[in-house]
Amino acid sequence: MSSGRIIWNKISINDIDSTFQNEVAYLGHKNGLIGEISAIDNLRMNPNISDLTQLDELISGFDLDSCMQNPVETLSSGQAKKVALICLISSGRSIWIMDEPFANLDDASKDFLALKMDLHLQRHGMIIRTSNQGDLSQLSKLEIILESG
Amino acid sequence: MNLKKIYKYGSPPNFYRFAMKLEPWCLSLGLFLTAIGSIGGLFIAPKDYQMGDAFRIIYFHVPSAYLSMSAYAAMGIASIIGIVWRSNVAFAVAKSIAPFGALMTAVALITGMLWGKPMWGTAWVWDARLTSEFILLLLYFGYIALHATIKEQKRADRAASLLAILGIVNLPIIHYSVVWWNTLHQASTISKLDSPSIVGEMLWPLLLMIIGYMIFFIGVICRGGSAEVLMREKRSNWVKEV
Amino acid sequence: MNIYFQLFSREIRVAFKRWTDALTGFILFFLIAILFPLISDSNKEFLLTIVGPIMMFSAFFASMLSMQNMFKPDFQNGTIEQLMLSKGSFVSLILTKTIAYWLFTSLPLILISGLTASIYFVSASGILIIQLTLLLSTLTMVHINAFTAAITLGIRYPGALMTLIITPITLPILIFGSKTIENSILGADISGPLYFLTGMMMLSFFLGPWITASALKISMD
Amino acid sequence: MSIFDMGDYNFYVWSSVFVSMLALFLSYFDAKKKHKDATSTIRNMNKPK
Repeated sequence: MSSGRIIWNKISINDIDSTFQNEVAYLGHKNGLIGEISAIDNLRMNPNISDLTQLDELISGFDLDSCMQNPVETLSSGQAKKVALICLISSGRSIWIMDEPFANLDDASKDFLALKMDLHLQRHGMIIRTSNQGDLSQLSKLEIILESG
Repeated sequence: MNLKKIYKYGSPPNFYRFAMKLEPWCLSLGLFLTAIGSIGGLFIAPKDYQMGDAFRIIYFHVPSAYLSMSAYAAMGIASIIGIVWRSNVAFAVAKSIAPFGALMTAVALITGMLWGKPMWGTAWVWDARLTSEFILLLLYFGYIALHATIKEQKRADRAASLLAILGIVNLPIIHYSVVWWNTLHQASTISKLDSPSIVGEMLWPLLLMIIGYMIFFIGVICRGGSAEVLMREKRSNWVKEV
Repeated sequence: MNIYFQLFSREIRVAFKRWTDALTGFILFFLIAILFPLISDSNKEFLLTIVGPIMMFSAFFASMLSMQNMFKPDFQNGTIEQLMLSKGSFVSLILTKTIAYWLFTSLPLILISGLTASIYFVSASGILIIQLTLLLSTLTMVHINAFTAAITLGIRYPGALMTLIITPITLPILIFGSKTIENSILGADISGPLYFLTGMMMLSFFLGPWITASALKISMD
Repeated sequence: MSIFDMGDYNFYVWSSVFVSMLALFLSYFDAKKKHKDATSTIRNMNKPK
């Protein structure tokens, strides 16, 4: 039975006036991008994104410059994931909830992502992420190992 | 404060015990009253001057029509309670009302048609009441179908109760628009199907019938509701000793 | 205000890319309105009496047909989850989405209904009234469709279920819509049913997005 | 009693009586069956443990 409550700055999250919902940036299995329109449009018109200042730096970091114009459908799943990660990072939210962020990313992007997460933690943000490869780097303060079965 | 008390009463085990205790009484009392009402209506009430015996159908048409409306209202209220207080019991009660309400609407429709045969010569006549009964039947089927297609219990409950709430809001609108549309079309030929002015002798069986149906309805809901509650509380421990 | 404008422009751009969905509704409306006089005898009085119901029915079926892909693609690519987390209130975001969707599926219907109504020998003022009625009723219908699409989101083949849910709720609009058109053709005063239609539209504008938002929350969890 | 001679209208009266009684019992048995199914599923849910 699900019980217990989550409190976010003294207000339980399913209260009406809880601001938890606006603090969360979420990346699940579905990457939350519209396939038909181009990646850059997805980023520019995404209602969750508040600051586009570091957009170019993120794009070059994930070396996506070539494929920003063509629709997200045509991108490979790794590239689409990177675009979704850019959405998440530039949403300026303090809590990041990510599901296997390092899956199907090449090494360069993994380091870049780890750098960004580090930066986020230093600005005392919070990251809740799952990962099955057990590559819990030194970043993680609290690990919950879920044994299956 | 009393909300806490209601919530305690609404908790599944209490509801289950209370319903199972109440249920035999309701059923027997309901049947008893209906029996007296129908005897009164069929045999004791005098023949209607212009329609002869056929008017006795009213003793079966009016209670089921009345009940179909109030069952939907009860279903709507149970759904609202379910969504606001997230109580499984309210969803269970709402789900158990639906088939009963649909059945009552079907009976109201059939008896309405049977009523129409002697009175207007044709079985189906676009009378305002019959049409809105038919739409109510569609609403019931919508609720039951939506509840059946969604697999997970929790989601099905809340989705179907949203539909019930929307239905409740639309019920007066539908009824009014059908009545308004009907008076435009045949305002002249067919007088509205309001029951003729009933004298005491004919009235008391009708009241008995309506009360009997209502109590029977509560009894059936107690039984059906507790069955639904059991299904929803399968894993909790109080169910073990049932 | 810019969140809603951003979402609105994104919806417009997406709708242009998905123009085939809007086309199905449009074609259905056009075909029904054109084919009906072809099949039945086309003398003036008969067509004049039948134009009201035909217009309302084809608008009803057109909006119902194009309703299924209102939330389905956004549900599949996870955009609705992102919308739920956005700063603006979820209900008004759903309102913008519904309006954008209405713009693309029902507005062309209203524009073309002038042409199709002229086939039914309807006078110029009659066409204006028809377009006004269609405007009011499609606005209400789009909210009801949005609710039904949201409720049946998780179901694989929601076709029959959607029709069953929609018909009882949309019936008053059909009744009053065809009544307005008939009255306007017969020259009778149309204010009665028109007030009702506007009232229904107002009700659906306030109730619709809220109910669709909670329906989405239910089918998303 | 005039009600029993099957006048042309009495057929409708008796059929409506029959339909209503049928509906009442149908709803009762449906609720009863649901309750029986519920208790049986719970009973055999607890037994295997």
